[in-house]
Amino acid sequence: MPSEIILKMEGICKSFPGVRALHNVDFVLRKGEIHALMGENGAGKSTLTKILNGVYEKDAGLIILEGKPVHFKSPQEAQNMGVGTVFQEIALCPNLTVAENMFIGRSRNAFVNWRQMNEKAAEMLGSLGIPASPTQELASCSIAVQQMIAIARAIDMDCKILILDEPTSSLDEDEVQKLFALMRELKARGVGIIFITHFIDQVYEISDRITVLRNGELIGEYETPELPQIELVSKMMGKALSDVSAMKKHEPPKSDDRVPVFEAKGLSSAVGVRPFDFSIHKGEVNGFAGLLGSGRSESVRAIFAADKVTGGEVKINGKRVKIKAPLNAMKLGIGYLPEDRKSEGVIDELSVRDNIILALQVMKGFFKPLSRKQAEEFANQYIKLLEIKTPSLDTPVKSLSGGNQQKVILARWLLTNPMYLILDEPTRGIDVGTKVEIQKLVLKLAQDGMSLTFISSEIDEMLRVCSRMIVMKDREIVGELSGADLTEQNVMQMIAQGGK
Amino acid sequence: MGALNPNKTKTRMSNSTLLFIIAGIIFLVMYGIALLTFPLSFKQFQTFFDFFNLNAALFIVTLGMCIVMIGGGIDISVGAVCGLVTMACAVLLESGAGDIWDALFLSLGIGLAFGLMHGYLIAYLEIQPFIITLAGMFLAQGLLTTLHREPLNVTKPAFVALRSVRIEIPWLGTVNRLGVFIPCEIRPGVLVVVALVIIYAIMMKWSRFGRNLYSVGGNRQSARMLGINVKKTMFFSYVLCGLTAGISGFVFLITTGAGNIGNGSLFEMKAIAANVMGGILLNGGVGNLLGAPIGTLTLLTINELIRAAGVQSNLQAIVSGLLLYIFIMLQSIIMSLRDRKNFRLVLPSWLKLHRPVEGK
Amino acid sequence: MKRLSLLLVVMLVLSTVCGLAIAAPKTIKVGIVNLPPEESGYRQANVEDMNQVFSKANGYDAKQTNTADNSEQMAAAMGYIRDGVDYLLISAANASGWDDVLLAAKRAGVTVILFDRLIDTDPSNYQAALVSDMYYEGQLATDWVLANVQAPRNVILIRGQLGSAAEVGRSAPLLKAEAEGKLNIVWDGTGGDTWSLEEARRVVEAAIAAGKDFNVIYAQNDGMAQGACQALEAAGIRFGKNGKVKIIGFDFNRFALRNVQAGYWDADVQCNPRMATQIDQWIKSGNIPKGIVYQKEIILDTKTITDDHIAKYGINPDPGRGVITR
Amino acid sequence: MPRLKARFDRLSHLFLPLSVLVILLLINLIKGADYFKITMVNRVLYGNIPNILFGASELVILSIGMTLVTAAARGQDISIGESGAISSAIFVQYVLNAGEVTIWTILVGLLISCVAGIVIGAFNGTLVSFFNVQPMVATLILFLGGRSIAFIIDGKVSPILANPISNQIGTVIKGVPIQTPIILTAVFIVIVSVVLKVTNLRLYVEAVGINPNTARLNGINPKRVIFLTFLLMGICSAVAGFIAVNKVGRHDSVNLLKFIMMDAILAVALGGNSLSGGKFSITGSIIGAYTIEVLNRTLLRLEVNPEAIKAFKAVFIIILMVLASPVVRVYAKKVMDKAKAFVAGKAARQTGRLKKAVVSITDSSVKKEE
Repeated sequence: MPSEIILKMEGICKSFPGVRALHNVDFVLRKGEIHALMGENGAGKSTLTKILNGVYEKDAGLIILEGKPVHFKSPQEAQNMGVGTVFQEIALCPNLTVAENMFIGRSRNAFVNWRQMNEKAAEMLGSLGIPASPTQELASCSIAVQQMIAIARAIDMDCKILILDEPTSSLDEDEVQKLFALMRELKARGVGIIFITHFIDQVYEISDRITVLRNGELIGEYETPELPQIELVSKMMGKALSDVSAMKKHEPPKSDDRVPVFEAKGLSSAVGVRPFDFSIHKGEVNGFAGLLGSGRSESVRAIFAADKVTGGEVKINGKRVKIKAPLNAMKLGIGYLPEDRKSEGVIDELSVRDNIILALQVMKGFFKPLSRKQAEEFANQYIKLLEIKTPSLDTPVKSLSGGNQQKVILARWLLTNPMYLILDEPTRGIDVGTKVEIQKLVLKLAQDGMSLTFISSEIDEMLRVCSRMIVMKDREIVGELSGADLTEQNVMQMIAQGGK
Repeated sequence: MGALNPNKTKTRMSNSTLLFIIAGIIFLVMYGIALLTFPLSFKQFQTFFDFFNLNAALFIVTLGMCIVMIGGGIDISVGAVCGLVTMACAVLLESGAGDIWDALFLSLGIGLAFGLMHGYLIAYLEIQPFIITLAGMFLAQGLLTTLHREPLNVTKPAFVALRSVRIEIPWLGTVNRLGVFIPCEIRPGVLVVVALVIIYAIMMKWSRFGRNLYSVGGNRQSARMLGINVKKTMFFSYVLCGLTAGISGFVFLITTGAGNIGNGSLFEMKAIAANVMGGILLNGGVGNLLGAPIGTLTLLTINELIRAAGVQSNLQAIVSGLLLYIFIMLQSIIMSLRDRKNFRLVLPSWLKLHRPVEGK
Repeated sequence: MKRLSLLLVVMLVLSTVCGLAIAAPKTIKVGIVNLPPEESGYRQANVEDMNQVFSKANGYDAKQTNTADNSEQMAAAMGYIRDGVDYLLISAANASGWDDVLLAAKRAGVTVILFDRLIDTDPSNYQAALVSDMYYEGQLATDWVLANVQAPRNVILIRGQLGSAAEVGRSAPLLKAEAEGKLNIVWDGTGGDTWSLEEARRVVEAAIAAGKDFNVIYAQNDGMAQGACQALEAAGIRFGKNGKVKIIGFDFNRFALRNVQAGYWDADVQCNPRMATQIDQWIKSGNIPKGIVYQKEIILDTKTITDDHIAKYGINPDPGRGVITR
Repeated sequence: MPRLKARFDRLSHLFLPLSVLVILLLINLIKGADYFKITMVNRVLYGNIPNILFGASELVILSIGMTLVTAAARGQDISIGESGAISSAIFVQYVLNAGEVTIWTILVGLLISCVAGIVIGAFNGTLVSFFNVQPMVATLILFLGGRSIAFIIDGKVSPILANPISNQIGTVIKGVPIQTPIILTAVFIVIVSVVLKVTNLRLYVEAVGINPNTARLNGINPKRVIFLTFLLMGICSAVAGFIAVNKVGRHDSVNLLKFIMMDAILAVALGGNSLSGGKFSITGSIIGAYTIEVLNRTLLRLEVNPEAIKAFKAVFIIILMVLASPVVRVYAKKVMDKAKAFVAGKAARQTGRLKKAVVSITDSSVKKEE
């Protein structure tokens, strides 16, 4: 189906201080196609789309939109020319209403017609099945709903080109299907869609064409059906991927008779998770499975006292302890890598070094700072170990790519040498290569005797690393699976049926 | 458990609305207490009208400040600009070089000039607003003393006539100590206040600029991504604030009829305090424009309370600080209770219609 | 609800604590609009004096509002007029813009007496004014300079807050004398809005750095004179009775008078803050003069000063005989 | 070489305050070449430089505290002058009631006034950290009422602090050629740098200022850190009040450190710090504070009419801030790059680019344009 070309980007170059983000990249988008933009973290996907929608200015190159060269200086200009975007990090205003968020910045009218706007928004929300009211303040919606609203906004914009940068990372399967239905409809209307995701299955489900970037350079453009998955992955990573499939599942030592490393009874927290019991043994990797909002994150947060703990009893190695604040948990040897990297993980303006040593430093105490030399040694050690790509130790962590930021946080916790490490979505928004690295690391740590909790939205990933899975639904633990029972089928069933 | 599902939770009140309601209730309660405690003063309607009559300029300054605060900025030059305008207009009128219209244009011009300068430097050169408007404050004060440093009464007949305009409300009023009935009166400045409140409230609620400003104040980065011209929006908010300060200067002049170096001094602090009491946060993006006049009224009621109570001289400043403290604490406590999601627990149990269902 | 009742209680407590005085019969109701005591030592003496004289014991029901803000002052004045006071005493923050308030008072039959600071308005708008004549004070100081310093008289002028009544009044005679060629003002600076000692010190330091030759420092209050002396001392310039540079201050702070007595400074000009007794006499006798009455004020220098003067006219604490406040 | 570059990197944030200071000093030099001349007067160093150091001592100390508060609480404390007035009032009362004044009286008095400063800081800090009130609003309360409190402590007069030891603290100690406030300021700066060295204050404050959520999840209690910065601010204002009151020799609760918060905030901004929190540079703020002192004196040296002095100050501040603004700096860098590329010529285009990259790495303080 060779149709007309709607967008052509030629020889795009862009550098940031110390980092070359894009070098001579070409990109072509046709009318009515869904074009997946693939690559590892830091490959330049986000940069490319941000140049297209006017957030960044390109250093060199040419953008031709419908045959005419264009140069966008702001997202507004790009919007006016028909380039709509849904950003990876939700870019909406939490203090405005849902309806306003859908329509602000679009109208040229001097005044706002609230009634009309609310009606249109209600209609839109209804047709997309988004559970929000137009007059609600956005801050009171869940993250997933906010994401859906961002998509609704972009869809409604009557755009010629729609950029979806990781729209599915916080959606559950149902919502993803809704989104896909929408995308197909838009495609039929002739919209060119640029789709960025790390879910390879989704790429094959929906996209027509794939462009692969690596290290800011163009690798190639392919028809989706003609590119086998394994080849795609190796193109993205730049190496053959034999070891992905070769990974062995880790079996924990039989440990029923020993005292668990961590044990909680009737634990509950202020954000509304039902009191639950939980325990983990030395060298074990367990998982919390469940849909988004099932309470899996809230549960592990309660263990770490990331939210205010309202009740329950906690034992470490059989000894009763009190965990009131994250610092207590840290001192007892618990580490926690939070779900939301941007707002809870990194301290973006601080250097890579400071980010890595942060937790260790805090544990050592206010009056015992590490010497600069020590800090640099530690940081360098983990930069090497986890292969973190950074220009220098003093680089602010915000100028690293998402995956490298995640590794920095991982390094931070490994440095504290915890006996129990909680990883909440450590692989979200991370490319396949790094994902595998992290999974392998988890298994290796477990072998060395660390206990880990591993949470992911991708069940197969969890199945690969976890030896025991706790299933949650509606903020409650509904069951536990391990050994031979631990299959995708069973987990799904348990989530669906809620127990038994 | 199934019975709970159909109950769609009621839309949560937005922060702006909640803060505005708190501000309104605080004001009403305080005024009520004032009425009970000091009926001599507060029972007279004129007391209420005089808040507006004598402080029209402060109301107007507060409105301008409210707009930049919603946009996430701050403008501490407003008081000084207001003072500069009164003096400049007084000099103009007294020198005979211009009439009232010229003075009005001059005041708008000065306000606009400051607004443009602040707006450009803050929005387009990305300099910190506090520093730039601090410089603006120094500039206005310096220009004022350079222009004329002695107090200057405007004696131009046309101006005195304008200044003496009163709108009398014959059915409201009091008998004074001589036994003469004095009707309530409203001054022209009050009309300006009312007009500006209406215009600005409409602007903040219904105009594109107003909504964009909320968005910019809430999250500048997101606003940019949503296709809002952040710089332009910020620029206009400062221009508007400057212009408003200019208007307030003119209103100040027709209230007192004189240029003084002390005119409008510390208005910026009062305006910030008034806005905070009116539920407009310094962080930006939160607040209802109508909170600005409410906050100003609260502030003025505090002053009047202190006067009517005859607070000892040395304690007056402390008491007004203390009252400000109480209001801020109240606001903060209510907001934090709400954030902890047990805001409803504040209601006594007998007020609850039904007990929450435990478990499933 | 709990918070509201709390607020209520706080309000009530405050109002009672702060002395809610329901008008008792036969007392004279007085409303005083004044500047805040924190403005200066001079003002504190003035405020305390007012509070002491217009007390319950003395047969008054008086309230005093202290604020430096003209509009707040006017609002307070209007409040007192509404309250129906018998006498309204005003010391205005700014000298102009009071016409409406004064007219309202007239209409309500309230007798207005201005004190300390004059208001720029038609004298028929108020009954009487008991004020310090700032121009007269300036004249005293200028005359002293002309009489006690040999020509060439090179003066450093350190002004207070520009445009304030004191600054305008105290500057004028000196500027006039300069215009007449009787002296030179070699350096003209200001202590800024706060009549700041530090700022005065900077002014003199700048004059020294610029190599100016001067023999008089005319500082418009005692604090700024003190700052000037600190600058001179650090620069090793001799001043005072036996020095090259003559120091003149204003306000009659006791420490300043002691400095004059010790010959550390040369002269100080009075600015009498105690007006309440005079006004009290007027009111009690029912014989209030019409128009402006200036307070008698004096200048003291190293030759004329005595302990009696210091005890009687000075304000603020007395550091003791012979103690120099640097 | 890389080590050198790294050091340069670390110092690059001082480029702005230093360049501003240098510009002002140049103006002064043009006005008169004897600007830096230092002479001995009564065996004490005298000249413009000692005068500047002397005059700015309180401001320097306050701007240190202000930097910390700004960085952690993302807002400013506008009650520092009032807080200094209150704590020094307590100091003066202690000294006056202590009978014979010895060095120990003074030291104990200083200690007591520091405690008072801490209490005031705790009041502000509680509001800001535990009640989530914006700093400027929280400190507005003391800004309004603080001077009255100091005044009441003073017994409603301005007490005189005429004793030889206070005198020496305010001027010079016999035999020492430098004025005591300068020495005290230097000592204070040394103490602060030692504190920064032996504690994690910087890391904690910066982490909290940039991202309180993350800080909390890494075991830092953001509320406590913000509270702590207010306590430190309290100590700073107590020390500043101590120096100020000894300089003056009288406790004038009205004018002591009045409106100094504006200058302190300005110093923080001139030091290249963001007023919305995050990374901070105390060195920058200190240079900023001295810059303000130089600016004030420059206006006097230029013999600006006293009526216009504020307007000139405003113009100076605006020009300095424009020169320092991110947009102008980015633009200037572009122009520089172009000029460099032009010089390098078309033939050496590749090397030119390389240089560009080096420059961009070096100037890490130029934030990524977003």
